[in-house]
Amino acid sequence: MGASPPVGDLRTGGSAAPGVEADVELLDVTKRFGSVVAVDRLTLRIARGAFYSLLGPSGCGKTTTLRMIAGFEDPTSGEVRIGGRSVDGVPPYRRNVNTVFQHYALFPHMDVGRNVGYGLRQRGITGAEERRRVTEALELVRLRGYEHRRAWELSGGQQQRVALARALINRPTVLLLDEPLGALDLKLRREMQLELKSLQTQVGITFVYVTHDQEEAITMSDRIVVMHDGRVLQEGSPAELYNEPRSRYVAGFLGQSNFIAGRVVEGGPSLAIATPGGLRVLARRPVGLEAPAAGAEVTVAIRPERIRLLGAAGEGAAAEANALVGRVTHATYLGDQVEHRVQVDGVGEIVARAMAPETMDAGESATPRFAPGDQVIATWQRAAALVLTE
Amino acid sequence: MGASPPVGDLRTGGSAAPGVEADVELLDVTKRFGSVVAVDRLTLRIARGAFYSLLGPSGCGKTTTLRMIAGFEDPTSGEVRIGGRSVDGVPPYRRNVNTVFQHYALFPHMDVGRNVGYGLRQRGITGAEERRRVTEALELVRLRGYEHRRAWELSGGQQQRVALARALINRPTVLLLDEPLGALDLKLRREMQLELKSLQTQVGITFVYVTHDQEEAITMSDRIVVMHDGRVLQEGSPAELYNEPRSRYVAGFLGQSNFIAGRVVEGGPSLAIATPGGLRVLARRPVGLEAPAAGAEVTVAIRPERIRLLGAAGEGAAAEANALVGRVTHATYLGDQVEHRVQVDGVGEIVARAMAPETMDAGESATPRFAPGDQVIATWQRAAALVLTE
Amino acid sequence: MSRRSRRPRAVTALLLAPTTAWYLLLLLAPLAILVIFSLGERSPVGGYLPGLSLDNYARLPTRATAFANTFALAAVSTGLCALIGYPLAYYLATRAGSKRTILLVLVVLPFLTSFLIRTYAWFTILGANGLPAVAAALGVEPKPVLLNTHLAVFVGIVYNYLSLMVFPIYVSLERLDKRLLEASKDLGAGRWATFRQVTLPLSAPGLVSGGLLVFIPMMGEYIVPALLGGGKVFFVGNALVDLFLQSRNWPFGSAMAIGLIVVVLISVTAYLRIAARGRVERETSLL
Amino acid sequence: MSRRSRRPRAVTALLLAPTTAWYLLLLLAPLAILVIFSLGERSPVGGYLPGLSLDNYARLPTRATAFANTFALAAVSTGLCALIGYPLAYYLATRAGSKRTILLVLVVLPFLTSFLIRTYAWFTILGANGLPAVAAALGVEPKPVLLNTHLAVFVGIVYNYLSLMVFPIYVSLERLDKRLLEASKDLGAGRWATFRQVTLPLSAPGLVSGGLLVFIPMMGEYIVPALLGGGKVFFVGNALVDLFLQSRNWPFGSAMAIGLIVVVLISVTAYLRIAARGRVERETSLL
Amino acid sequence: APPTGGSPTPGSPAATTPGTSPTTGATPSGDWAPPAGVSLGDTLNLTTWPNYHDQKTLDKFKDLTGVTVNVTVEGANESMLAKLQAGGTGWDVLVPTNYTFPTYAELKLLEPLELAKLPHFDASTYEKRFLEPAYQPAGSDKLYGINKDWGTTGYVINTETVKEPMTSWKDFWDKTRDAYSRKVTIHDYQLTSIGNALKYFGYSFNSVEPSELAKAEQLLLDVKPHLFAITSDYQPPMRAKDAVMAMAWTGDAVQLNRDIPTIQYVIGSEGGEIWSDFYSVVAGAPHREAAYAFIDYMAVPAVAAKDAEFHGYPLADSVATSLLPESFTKNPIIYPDEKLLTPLEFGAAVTLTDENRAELWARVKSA
Ligand SMILES: Nc1ncnc2c1ncn2[C@@H]1O[C@H](COP(=O)(O)OP(=O)(O)OP(=O)(O)O)[C@@H](O)[C@H]1O
Ligand SMILES: Nc1ncnc2c1ncn2[C@@H]1O[C@H](COP(=O)(O)OP(=O)(O)OP(=O)(O)O)[C@@H](O)[C@H]1O
Ligand SMILES: [Mg+2]
Ligand SMILES: [Mg+2]
Repeated sequence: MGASPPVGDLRTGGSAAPGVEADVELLDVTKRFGSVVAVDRLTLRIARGAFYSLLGPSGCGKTTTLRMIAGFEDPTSGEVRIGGRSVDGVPPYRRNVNTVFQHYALFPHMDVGRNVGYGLRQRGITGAEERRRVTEALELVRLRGYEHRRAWELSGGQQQRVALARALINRPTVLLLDEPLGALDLKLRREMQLELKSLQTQVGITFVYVTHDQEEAITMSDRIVVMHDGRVLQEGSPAELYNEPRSRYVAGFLGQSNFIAGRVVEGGPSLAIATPGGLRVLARRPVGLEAPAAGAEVTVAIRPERIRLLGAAGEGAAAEANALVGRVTHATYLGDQVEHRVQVDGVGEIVARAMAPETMDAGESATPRFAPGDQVIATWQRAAALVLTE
Repeated sequence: MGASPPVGDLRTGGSAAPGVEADVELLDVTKRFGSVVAVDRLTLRIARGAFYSLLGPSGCGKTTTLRMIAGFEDPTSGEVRIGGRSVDGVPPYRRNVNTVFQHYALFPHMDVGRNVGYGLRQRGITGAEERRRVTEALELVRLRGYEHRRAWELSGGQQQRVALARALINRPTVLLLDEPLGALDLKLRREMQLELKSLQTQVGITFVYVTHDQEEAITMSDRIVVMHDGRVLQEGSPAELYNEPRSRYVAGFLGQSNFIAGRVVEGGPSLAIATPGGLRVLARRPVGLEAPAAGAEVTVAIRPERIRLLGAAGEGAAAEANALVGRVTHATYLGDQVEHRVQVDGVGEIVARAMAPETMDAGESATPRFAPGDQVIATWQRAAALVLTE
Repeated sequence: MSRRSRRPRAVTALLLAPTTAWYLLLLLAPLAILVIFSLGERSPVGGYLPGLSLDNYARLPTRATAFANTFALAAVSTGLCALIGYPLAYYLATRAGSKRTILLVLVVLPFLTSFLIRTYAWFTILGANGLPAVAAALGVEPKPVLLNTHLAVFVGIVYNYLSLMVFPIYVSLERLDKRLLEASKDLGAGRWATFRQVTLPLSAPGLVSGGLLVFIPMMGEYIVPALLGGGKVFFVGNALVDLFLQSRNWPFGSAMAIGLIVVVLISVTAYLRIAARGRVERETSLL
Repeated sequence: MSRRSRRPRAVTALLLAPTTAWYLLLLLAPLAILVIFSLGERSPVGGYLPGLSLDNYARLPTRATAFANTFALAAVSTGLCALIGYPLAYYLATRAGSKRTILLVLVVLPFLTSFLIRTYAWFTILGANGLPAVAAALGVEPKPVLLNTHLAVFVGIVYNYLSLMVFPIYVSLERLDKRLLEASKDLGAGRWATFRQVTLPLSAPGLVSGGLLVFIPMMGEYIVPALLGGGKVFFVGNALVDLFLQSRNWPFGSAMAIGLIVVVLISVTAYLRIAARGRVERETSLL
Repeated sequence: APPTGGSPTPGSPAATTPGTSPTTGATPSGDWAPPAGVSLGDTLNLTTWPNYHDQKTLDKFKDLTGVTVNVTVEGANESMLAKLQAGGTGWDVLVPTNYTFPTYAELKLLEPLELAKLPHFDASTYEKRFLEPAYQPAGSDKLYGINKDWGTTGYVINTETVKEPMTSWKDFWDKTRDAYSRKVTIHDYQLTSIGNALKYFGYSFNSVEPSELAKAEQLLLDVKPHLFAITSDYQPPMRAKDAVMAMAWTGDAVQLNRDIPTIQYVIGSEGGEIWSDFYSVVAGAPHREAAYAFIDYMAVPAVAAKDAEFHGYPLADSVATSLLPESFTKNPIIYPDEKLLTPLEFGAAVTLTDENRAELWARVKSA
């Protein structure tokens, strides 16, 4: 059942196959700043009304990509299309696109109310109507009553929310959000996430979303693209990316993974890998990738939460495959979870995660708690172990 | 065993009891901006070398607190002490305190190298020595080779790392960090967390840390204080705050909680609460708080990860207490976890979390997966249910 | 910061002490003299006899026209300089390094050649043998008269005052945060809208400073209109020269000077108030 | 932004077209005249005879002292104004609303009273019956002489030029991001260090602009030193007046004017280059 | 020298004259030698009008005495007066105009000349009317200055355009209102502009008679719209032919005529202004002896004559005049014939500073 689509994956594909109506397209776009290549031959197709997230390490080109869509940067080469038409040379104010800037860019000479109403006024919506909508937008971001504050009289998170309200109020067809909730506490962020999601689905706005909060990306996105050095590494639904990463980098970037290097000893659909330490690991290939030939050097990736630790007592398990004997080095408390680090000879450190022990009834044996020094057996099922070649 | 200290809780107390050597103290400090009360009679004692985190909703006064410690704001009333001496009137440059600003504040007229070396040059460290240390600091934040970039040629996360390096390089006795990793991706953030932690423990710097990343706060801090509206709600070790929240707000702010309103029917150590819906709930009081008398209106808080869902089949469980029958409304995929929302008549929505099902062997019954519409029984053990009166 | 605003830093104060003293002397000494004179009376041989009467002020209305003309000239000229100076400053601020340098110098250059030479150059250019002759040669009929026209006067004034307007505006535009302009455009404001709602208000300090630098000296100006305009229009400046250099009526002259200062103070403060209120209204939400 | 820097926006260009034309006329027309004159020769009765020789330029060295004096005066005066003007501007920039307004006006006020009256006021103050008399009365022995001293000259110059320096600096300080000053102090830089390393470089555009506004006109200045300094020192300005108005040797006068312009262009560009390089060095890491 | 109200700088162009000495040859000193037995020091501060002295004359003086003459140029009698009143000028010799003596004397800013120190000055050879104003109080024998030169105020016409004969102020004011409308300038100086308007009606140049002034005012208001400019700086428009007729002082007339021969000088037959400049010793002069030596030197006819060839103004000393070349003495602009001079009047201080005239002038300019 491992490969069966998880519950979360009940979403409409947000990425448009060539031909299918795409709202925003970047075709083979490159952006250079002098010698720096910020975006490198990037191609994205974002379907109308999709919630599309850009993930990637700091400096990989996310903001630059958004700036090219908004029209603040011209691609050095390649083409940006919005609503099917090329927008080369179309100034930002003629694109029905709004941006929540990573650096907020609030107008210092206007108070919060005027900042939020700015977009409306440009479209001739003023007076009572403007006031009504501004109040509405500020309520949405939990800042009702802050109309008369100046930007520099606000806390970081409050400024960010003003920037958010200022963009949302315009109900554009495309909304670019550059870490729009980054400065908010978890509680508020959750509320905002729900607000954004409902807005997006109700009004049918296309969201292009940059975030560093993985749970946020995974729970909210229809599609996620993982970028690196200005290039696309992998694109797909959150579940695909999480369950079927196609490269070490993606497996390690989105969530954590344990990596075990080895050589393929049994090819075919159900692979067997031998580690240098002489251990035998059963694993599978990510969906859609053909298996490597026997003898190929590969890496096996296993999510920490898919690794179960058994007391050395349970020798029964030791026999079966996918079981590594090791010694606990750290046991760290993560609030709702406990993380164990286990040193396994010939493999290295293995990280395992489980719900905090208090959730388990005394009676049960599942995932007992171990202290540093305990000898344990780390085991997982084949479906949890992915064979990666990149 | 529920109340027994969790693994994570093996830390030295970071908060100094009165009398004990405190490095930074705020005594009954209030800060007003016109009519706005940013910080309200706040008292904190931060022990030398502690990793002390400020948590709280946006706008609760975290930055203002740091600014008063750094010396950019004078308290409207109350006293700030550093190293035991009052710093009233001591200018920022005479306090051996450095800050990583929420807004970076990089010098636009200097390149990255000069920015990072600024603090050193003030102390007469220039030339080769400055160069060496700057390179070192930039390596620490993974920006080696960016010496000659200008601030506006950097991505958001890169700017944040420059700000971090600029403060770290000075090895101050007290370091104030205002969401120093907020703009970094998870992977890089984890690396930085380790770097910071080791630096803090090796060099023995006192960290006063503001973050919105709960896992970050919980894993790194010796002590955490939860603020709200400029006031202290609760202060303690991460585990204390997570396992023994003393108010609804803290229970809901740090991690999630299910709240069930009710009336105490059995007082004493092991409490029983009756819900309006006529259900009976067994629960305990947070450590260190005396139990409310019978008849008191209270709230029971239960962590989602401590709630187990059983198929309606397991009627056996239905009999025992702390078991609510309900119907699944959502099942959401969170990467390593699955979240179920269950509608329970007379109680409302209950949220339950478990590791993503793939971790379970086919053979096991523990936490099966349910689809929306399934009837389930939500159950937990008494130790997991806290009775809160605030 | 709060501290600074609460009590000026010791150092600033220290730095300032001499400056302030020095400046107050520079500024107030002459003013004081004027006030004293203005209360005295004219001695038979001209000049000043100590006294304490307001008669001289009572006589000011006889020079009402002069005041009116002066004010009109100053106001129009300031507007004109702003109109021409702002685009120029904007252009400078958006140029790159060395090119900008050259341009900056070009803007001040007219200041270099002494006033006299400038004016004579203008005589030659605008005089009957200058441009008009050229025009006539090109068959323009009738031969246009340029000298002693409003055009001539304003050419001269712009030439003499433009750079005072350009530089403060240039400085205020130079550090303008481009990201705010992006935000404005992102929100659908075209170039003009962005200019009106963001660039202009944010460069207001420059515009105001430039305005003061042009308006106030213009209130004392009379030579340019005299030389290029034919001196048939009476300005406070002329009146003052007549009083000090011809009828040698220092007390009345001083009274007029004071009157001028008062007019300036009133109009400028009024202007700044309005500008400020205007800005506040623009910037503050109606909610 | 990239786009703007790549090709100036159509609108800007449009806006600029008339200004530029207008301004080029204003600026270049007189220059052209000068150049033409400078190549001609003096008619026996004075004035200008068409010609095409460089003799007039060859004769320039005969006025070397004048150039030297002028340059020295301009340089020192500019420095002086900067020294006095910066703290003043800083003070203004850190004041609040209406108070600031008043101060701003006060700074320009001296510009108002016409040059003549200012100068007379100064005579009255510095003359033997003015301050010196006061000083003597207070028992200062010997009775100090103020008129026709360097002091007098610089008092006059500061009085006439200070506001040109103050305003651009004020504008550049006005929008300075206070958070950068906090950052600097946070990193252990005292007030002076912060001023030197952050405030000053960030207000450089204002300082440079102010410098140009003072230095360049000063290069043409000669009246203030003549009136308050007793006119014993010879400046290019005097030389020009003599040549144009007295010996009426327009060609040589024009050659000198051109020479002056060249000197200014060279010194200013040199200065800006140095300033710029200095800044780049300061700002760029040595790594 | 004529005062210049509206002029932008000291060094008024209105007072300028041809810049180079027309004749060459050694500068004479007559038989002058420095007074024996007095030390003159080495400097002398001379405050005078622009371009009013031949540098050769001053150099010669230095040769003879070792005294360097520092020349300070002023543009108006009023500014000289103002500065002397302020004190501390360090001036020694001043070149004031006739009408200022009452004021200077009253304020004791000049000293009565010690004639014993001026052996070369012989009052008898000077035309009386020119010397008179320097005796203060009037009629007394206290002499405050000796004549340097003198001049007149008339008007220049460019005969290229102005064909018909022009002889009177009547012609001037009438033609201004028809034939040459918008091509005429008058002084920005009430003394001469009002004075010459009074002449239209045959009143005194110095009249302060309200009824007479009223008529003059009416005339000026009537004329104003027809003027090209009200300016004391009328050389440029005359040269550029923007103006064809301009109220003018001798010096400018000479110069304009020299450069543009078609420009002629007219002295109104009704009269008008005559003026004269003097050498005086400033009270409390720091170099008093040198001052007297210099004035005595300038009193030597040969020296004065030589100097006159440079500055181009007529002399009051008949001996000196006799030493001047024909070209100079026969120039009708410089030496108009006697019958034109007789009706001319000296402008009086009271006239210049008269309240009513000042107000009148303000009203005219405000119109
Ligand atoms: N200069 C100011 N004038 C008026 N109010 C201010 C000023 N600075 C801060 N405040 C208010 O004080 C409160 C606390 O601000 P502070 O920046 O400390 O919050 P914070 O805890 O840092 O929030 P965040 O997590 O969003 O950064 C906020 O409500 C803010 O609006
Ligand atoms: N104006 C510029 N000049 C030179 N390099 C630039 C410029 N702007 C961005 N870069 C570089 O381009 C790369 C991509 O920048 P970008 O801002 O798109 O990154 P990002 O994905 O938004 O990173 P972050 O998550 O940290 O915001 C970075 O390496 C950055 O240094
Ligand atoms: Mg970014
Ligand atoms: Mg904050």
